[in-house]
Amino acid sequence: MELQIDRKAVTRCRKSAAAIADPVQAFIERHSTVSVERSVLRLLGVDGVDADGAPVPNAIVESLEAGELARGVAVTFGRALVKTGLEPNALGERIASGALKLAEFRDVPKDTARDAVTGHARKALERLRTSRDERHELLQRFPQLPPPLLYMIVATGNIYEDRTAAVAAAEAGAQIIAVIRSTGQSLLDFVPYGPTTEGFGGTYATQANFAIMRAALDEVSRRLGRYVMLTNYASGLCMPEIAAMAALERLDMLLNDSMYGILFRDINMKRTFVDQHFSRKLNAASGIIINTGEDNYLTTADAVEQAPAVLASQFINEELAHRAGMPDRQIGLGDAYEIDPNLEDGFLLEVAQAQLARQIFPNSPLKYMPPTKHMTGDIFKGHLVDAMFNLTSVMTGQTIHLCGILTEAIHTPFLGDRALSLENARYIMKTARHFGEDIVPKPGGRIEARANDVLSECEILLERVAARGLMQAIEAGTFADVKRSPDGGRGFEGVFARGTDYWNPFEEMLS
Amino acid sequence: MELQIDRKAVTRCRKSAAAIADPVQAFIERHSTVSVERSVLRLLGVDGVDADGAPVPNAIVESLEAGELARGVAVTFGRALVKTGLEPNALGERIASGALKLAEFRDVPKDTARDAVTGHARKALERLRTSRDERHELLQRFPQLPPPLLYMIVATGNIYEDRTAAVAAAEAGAQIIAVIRSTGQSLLDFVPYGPTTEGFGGTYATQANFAIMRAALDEVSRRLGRYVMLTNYASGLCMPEIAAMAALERLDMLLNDSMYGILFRDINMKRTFVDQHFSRKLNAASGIIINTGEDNYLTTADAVEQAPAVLASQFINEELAHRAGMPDRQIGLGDAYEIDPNLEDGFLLEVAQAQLARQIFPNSPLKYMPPTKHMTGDIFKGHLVDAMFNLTSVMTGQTIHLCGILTEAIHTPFLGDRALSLENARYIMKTARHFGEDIVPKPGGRIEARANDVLSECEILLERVAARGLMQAIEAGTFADVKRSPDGGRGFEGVFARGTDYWNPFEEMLS
Amino acid sequence: MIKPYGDTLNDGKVQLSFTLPIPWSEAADEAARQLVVKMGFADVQVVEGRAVAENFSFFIVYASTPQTIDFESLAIPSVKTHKMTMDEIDALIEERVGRKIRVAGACIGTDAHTVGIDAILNMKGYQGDYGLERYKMFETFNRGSQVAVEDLVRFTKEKKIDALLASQVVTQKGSDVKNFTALVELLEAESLRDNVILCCGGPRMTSLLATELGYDAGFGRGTLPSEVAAFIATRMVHRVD
Amino acid sequence: MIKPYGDTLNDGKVQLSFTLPIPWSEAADEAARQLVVKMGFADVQVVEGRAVAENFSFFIVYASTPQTIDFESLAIPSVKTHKMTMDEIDALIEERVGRKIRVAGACIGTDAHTVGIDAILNMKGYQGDYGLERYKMFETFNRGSQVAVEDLVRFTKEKKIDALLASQVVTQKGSDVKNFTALVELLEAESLRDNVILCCGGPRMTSLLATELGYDAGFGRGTLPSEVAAFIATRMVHRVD
Ligand code: B12
Ligand code: B12
Ligand SMILES: Cc1ncc(COP(=O)(O)O)c(C=O)c1O
Ligand SMILES: Cc1ncc(COP(=O)(O)O)c(C=O)c1O
Repeated sequence: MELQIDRKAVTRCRKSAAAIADPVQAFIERHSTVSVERSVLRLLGVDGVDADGAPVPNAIVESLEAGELARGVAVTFGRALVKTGLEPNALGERIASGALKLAEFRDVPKDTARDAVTGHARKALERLRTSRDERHELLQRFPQLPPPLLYMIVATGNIYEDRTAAVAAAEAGAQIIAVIRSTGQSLLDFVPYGPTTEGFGGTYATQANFAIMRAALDEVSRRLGRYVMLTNYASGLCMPEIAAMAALERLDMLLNDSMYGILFRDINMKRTFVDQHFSRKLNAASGIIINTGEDNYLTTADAVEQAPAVLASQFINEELAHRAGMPDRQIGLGDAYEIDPNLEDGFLLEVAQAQLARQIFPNSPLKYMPPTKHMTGDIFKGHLVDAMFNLTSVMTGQTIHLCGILTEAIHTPFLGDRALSLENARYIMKTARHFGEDIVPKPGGRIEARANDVLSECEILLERVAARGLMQAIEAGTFADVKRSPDGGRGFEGVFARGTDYWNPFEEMLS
Repeated sequence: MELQIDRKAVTRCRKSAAAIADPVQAFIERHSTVSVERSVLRLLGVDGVDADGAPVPNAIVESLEAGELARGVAVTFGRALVKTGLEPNALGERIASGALKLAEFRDVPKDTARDAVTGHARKALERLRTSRDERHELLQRFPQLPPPLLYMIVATGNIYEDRTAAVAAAEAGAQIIAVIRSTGQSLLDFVPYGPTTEGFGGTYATQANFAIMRAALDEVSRRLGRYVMLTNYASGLCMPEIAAMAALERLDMLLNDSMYGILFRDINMKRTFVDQHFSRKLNAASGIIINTGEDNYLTTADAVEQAPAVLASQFINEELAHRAGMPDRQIGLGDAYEIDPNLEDGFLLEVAQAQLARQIFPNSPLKYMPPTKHMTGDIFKGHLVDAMFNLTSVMTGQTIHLCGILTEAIHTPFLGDRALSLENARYIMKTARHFGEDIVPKPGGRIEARANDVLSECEILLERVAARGLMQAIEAGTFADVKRSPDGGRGFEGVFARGTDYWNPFEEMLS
Repeated sequence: MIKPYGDTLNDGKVQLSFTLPIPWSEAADEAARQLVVKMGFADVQVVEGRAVAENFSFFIVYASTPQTIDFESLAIPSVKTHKMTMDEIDALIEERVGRKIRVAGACIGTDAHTVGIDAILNMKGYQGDYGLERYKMFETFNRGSQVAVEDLVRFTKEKKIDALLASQVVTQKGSDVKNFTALVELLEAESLRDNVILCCGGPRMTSLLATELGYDAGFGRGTLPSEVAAFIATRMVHRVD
Repeated sequence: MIKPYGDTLNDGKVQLSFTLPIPWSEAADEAARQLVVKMGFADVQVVEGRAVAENFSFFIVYASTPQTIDFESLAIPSVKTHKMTMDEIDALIEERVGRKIRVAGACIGTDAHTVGIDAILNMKGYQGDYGLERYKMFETFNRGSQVAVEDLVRFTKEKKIDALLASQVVTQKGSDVKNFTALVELLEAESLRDNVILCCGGPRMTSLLATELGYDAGFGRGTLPSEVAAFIATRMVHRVD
């Protein structure tokens, strides 16, 4: 299937996206955040919690004075490493317990400190690379089924129940398992610790939980002879830390968007821009595919109207990801099937939108989200809407396919619901496997016209944003009808200007 | 949607179909059957049952000697009409009760008898035409929704329960109601009488049942503001009689195939050919749309292999219907969605087959049957297969759409099952309403290639049949792997050669 | 007395589906059958049974229930008896109450699903039916999402709210009932309960449940703003009288 | 003891759907809820309720059952315990029976659904598994459809049939059970019951039901010819021994 679209408009959109990214990128390069610094510590090997249950990386970063923080945590921590001769984790624990204070080590020369840190940082990057190579090797040994890759969520709140559910889903055909996070975790300014069994509408993202799930999926991958991927959320106030943890535990994908937190979680935009950049640098290095969150425009407002905003956000996400060094093959741009099922020809509009994204981002793995908003208690109808979504996905060659579930409007999925959902996707994608290849949209027909309308409205939108500046545009409510001020929202206090001697070993090594 | 097909091959197929029909038609014109004669009586107004419960038309025809039968029942019956001065129905009752004997009236001159019969025959045709005009007028006043016309079955065995079910189905969106016949009725050499409440897997087709259902549907048509059609089966040993009854009771469609009874019910082929011709003459006059039974090839054997046979049968049915004076708009040719849902690209094959029929028979209302054979107890999966069937139907512009039911493999439909089925069809046909119009099959792609393969195999098949003769081809097992001999099968004893003075008033008037 | 209807009055036909934590086998089908017999059903047919994972099997069953329900004599409170238009409601309030009714709404607890309460309150409304903000005779305060019960009660007191609307969409582990109960209890503790018309809503809410929880009314899936407006107006008129 | 599994062990979650012969209203939803409560379910949620016709409403419900089943101690006869190939079965018969086994099959009563019994008997078989006609050591007689029980019994006698296979696909109003019972009774009346291995089959058949009806084995949906062949061969060996 191939739409005739205005290629020049696409080029102009990319130009606007670059113009939009320029000032944002300039801002990013002059700033850091507490979460970026905490990720540096985590990568160096600092982990654990203090007596109050606060994570050690938080405790350390909080113990820094403002002036010190502007230099980045690395040098200061390096000084203590040199002086104490401790491993990072042991050192971290001592600092967190109050047994040691970072201020004690001010006299260690900067270069010595840097060298000490650099050694550990190399090891960290080594671990990231090993993990990436391991994934590569596993994918060779246990090849996945061809895309659309069936992506299935688990969300019991208890990591051990999640594990049961995830293994069952993999056995039933899932190729990617997402552990939905406990509600509100994106607003926590720290990452919970250890295995957890009480989440709400989802399970906490913790490094221990990542490891438990990864081990279970590795086991089932071997058993099924196909690699089952794992994904979680690098969103919210701990974006880069989760990216670090995910890299270490060999997650394969992460929800990670440059604007989602701003618009849908009221997280400060400066914080978000800085955090997304560093988290994406890590994702780039660890070979993790990001999934962006454009679906949220569609679930919270009218899906027919929001199509240009979705495309605009895809262009911006792409541009900002490129600037963090991510190759196209790791940029999973979001979209969703959310048009009212009772709209005449709604299916044609969905096909247009999905195919448009496919042609504009030919090398990116698109992430396609299922119907949720218009799902009701009528599971029979819902199953059909999911089928049309599945058909659209296979027709337009989507890559990461979140399976829609017939009980979407009722409860977080039951084990049997997941099986029915996977059966639905497998049936439709097989019976219509090459349908998309075998048809041509009628030139000037409804599908093509819709695609070009969306593209040209997107172009106008991006131009407007470029003219205004992204931060100002968000302030003016250009996206998702939501207005956010540059210094408002959660986590603003954690953003700081870099001092002239700011140093982040990973940033340096990953440039 | 438009396939590039070999138009010359289509012309050649029609030529072969004509060559096939010629000798069959010649045979038909030299013969009549007991059922044809009984329909003459029924049309003249003879009805009711005798003391043993045998229908009066049967009793009369059976009372004729072989020699007399060869002249047709009309003249003989006309003599009695003249002599007794009775109305046909009263006369029939007397004959059936033994109070009168047809042999008593031999001395009435032929022409007088003919005149008497002709008067009643005119009235009968008047009634047929009134009924046709009434349908026409109702369709103007209560226009149907655009096709695909949603066709729904009821099958409780009890005409009063059927009525409840039919009214509910109409309220839920059905546009055509079919009352499934009790199993085995096609093998009865008489039509049961009166309202019936005990059928098996269906409800007896009787004139009283027709009237009860028609009245209920007329009422609901008025209430809903859209005309709800009624259909039944003119198949089996009483084909023309049912066509007569249906015409009188204003049914709108009838299952009526030129070969179904032969192949799938082991009814004698000569009987079938003669009966189908007269029944179709009646259908033509009463404006009833026939539905042919090609779906049976697909349910009883492999659907991928049987596609050419389906097309061949469509050509033969078309040709024979034309010869009975039916216009294209009344020839509802059959097809079905019966390819294994687990076959890769099965959907593409279905689209090819459905679209092929649409293009070859552009003015015929196609009758499209749902998946049945591959339906299982998994109602969730079944609902999806039905959805793909619905999509194919709306994409390829089918006309008469038998709604698939998710519980097909379990039980004759529940009231709630029908509602879900209609909801499925309505949803898919709305969300993808103009999808078929908006796409072009890729030239030389899988769909087009399949369509042309089916067409060329059909051409070969028809040529072979034309060369052999249809009766001989059936004898040799050319269709549906079934072999039937020309003088074998049920109902052969009811076929007779017309005498030189054979007369059938309706045949004459309808030529 | 009525029963489920398959294809004949009172045949009692019901469709069930469920998963059992056992590998599939013929014996698993039989276990499913016996389980449904134990549930009290007759004529149990396991029409589908299959593995959905190594240790889990899924079943689809048709069966007949002997249970009946006396529909006629069910006394079910409904808050949607008579339909009124926006103009009628405004007119009623103007005439009989003589001032604007002050309405506050919120999605309480940790629930952030505001689409439902917004559908009732926002100007735009729901399915072509205008929201309360559009009415001349309502003064509305939409408190948004994740509003703590304490904050909402404080607000009610401060702003002299006449009608309070609480929403809960997340129902997992009974969180909705917990939060709704907390709200009533706090209102009672503050002696505010009798001052307000108290309504709750969400996709799983029913009038009966609302009454049981101590609310004046409860609104479930598909609620239209005008239904809520009519209820508040009518109640308010009663109070004034 | 096990229970249905929704998302947590023993949560007992079951999905139900049914139609009630009443017009839809909020009260109808509540009637549906109470009916499911009467069926013995807890935590009943009517997640969908709507009119499907003027006087009929359709409901979808999720609820928890308190019922459990002791799966471990269920003694369920299975005829499909060990898998054997065609060659193994032929070899077994050749060695241990020493002659061809004579098998007759038919779709009895007024039932004309021959696809199932054909799948077992015809050369071609079912889902890649060859039918009994293909085996060296079976002599098969496929009697086709709508075979009267009397005719089948007469044939059994005449042809000295070793194994008799009866099929019933139509199950409406218990017609399958009626016909199957008639067959056993006639065989007994003719003192032929002990001479044959008697099997029945059809989409709703279970081993347990077959045993209750007095058959040696029953085969349900998805049966493969080799499973039937293995059963007959093994039984025949027992007889001979
Ligand atoms: C949109 C949506 C979201 C959006 C919400 C955006 C927003 N601003 O509201 C986002 C993406 C943020 C979201 C997040 C989550 N969601 Co959510 N979400 C949905 C979804 C798809 C639609 C809900 C909706 O908008 N319905 C439309 C409105 C109009 O209907 P309604 O709420 O029923 O309201 C009507 C009536 O109920 C009534 N009404 C409602 N409230 C009130 C109040 C009063 C006083 C009155 C009179 C009437 C009334 O009037 C309304 C109009 O008729 C549903 C699935 C679905 N299709 O239902 C899941 C769903 C509700 N979400 C769910 C979950 C679990 C979550 C998360 C916990 C997931 C996670 N771990 O991240 C988070 C939780 C966030 C939180 N803290 O609450 C579950 C809840 C499961 C359960 N039964 O407990 C659902 C059912 C999905 C699922 N199957 O898992 N979600
Ligand atoms: C094809 C079909 C027909 C064809 C049959 C052609 C033929 N030569 O068999 C035709 C079109 C003629 C037909 C007619 C009718 N049918 Co029909 N038909 C079906 C259909 C679509 C498929 C059945 C099938 O072939 N299944 C495939 C085979 C391989 O599966 P199976 O039979 O279960 O067999 C397997 C096992 O059960 C087992 N097995 C079966 N028998 C035996 C015996 C032994 C000894 C052993 C060991 C194993 C065994 O092994 C087989 C292989 O695994 C079903 C719906 C469906 N999808 O199931 C309706 C269905 C069976 N039919 C039905 C009905 C009502 C009828 C009619 C009464 C309709 C009518 N009023 O005209 C007539 C009745 C004709 C009659 N006198 O019996 C109903 C039965 C309802 C019920 N539960 O009672 C069904 C369920 C459809 C429905 N929902 O209404 N039908
Ligand atoms: C990019 C992104 N991050 C995170 C989430 C999950 O939400 P929360 O912010 O509550 O973790 C979503 C949900 O759609 C998302 O799209
Ligand atoms: C043309 C035709 N007539 C009749 C029937 C119904 O079957 P019976 O012959 O049992 O009435 C069918 C069933 O598919 C059919 O296609």
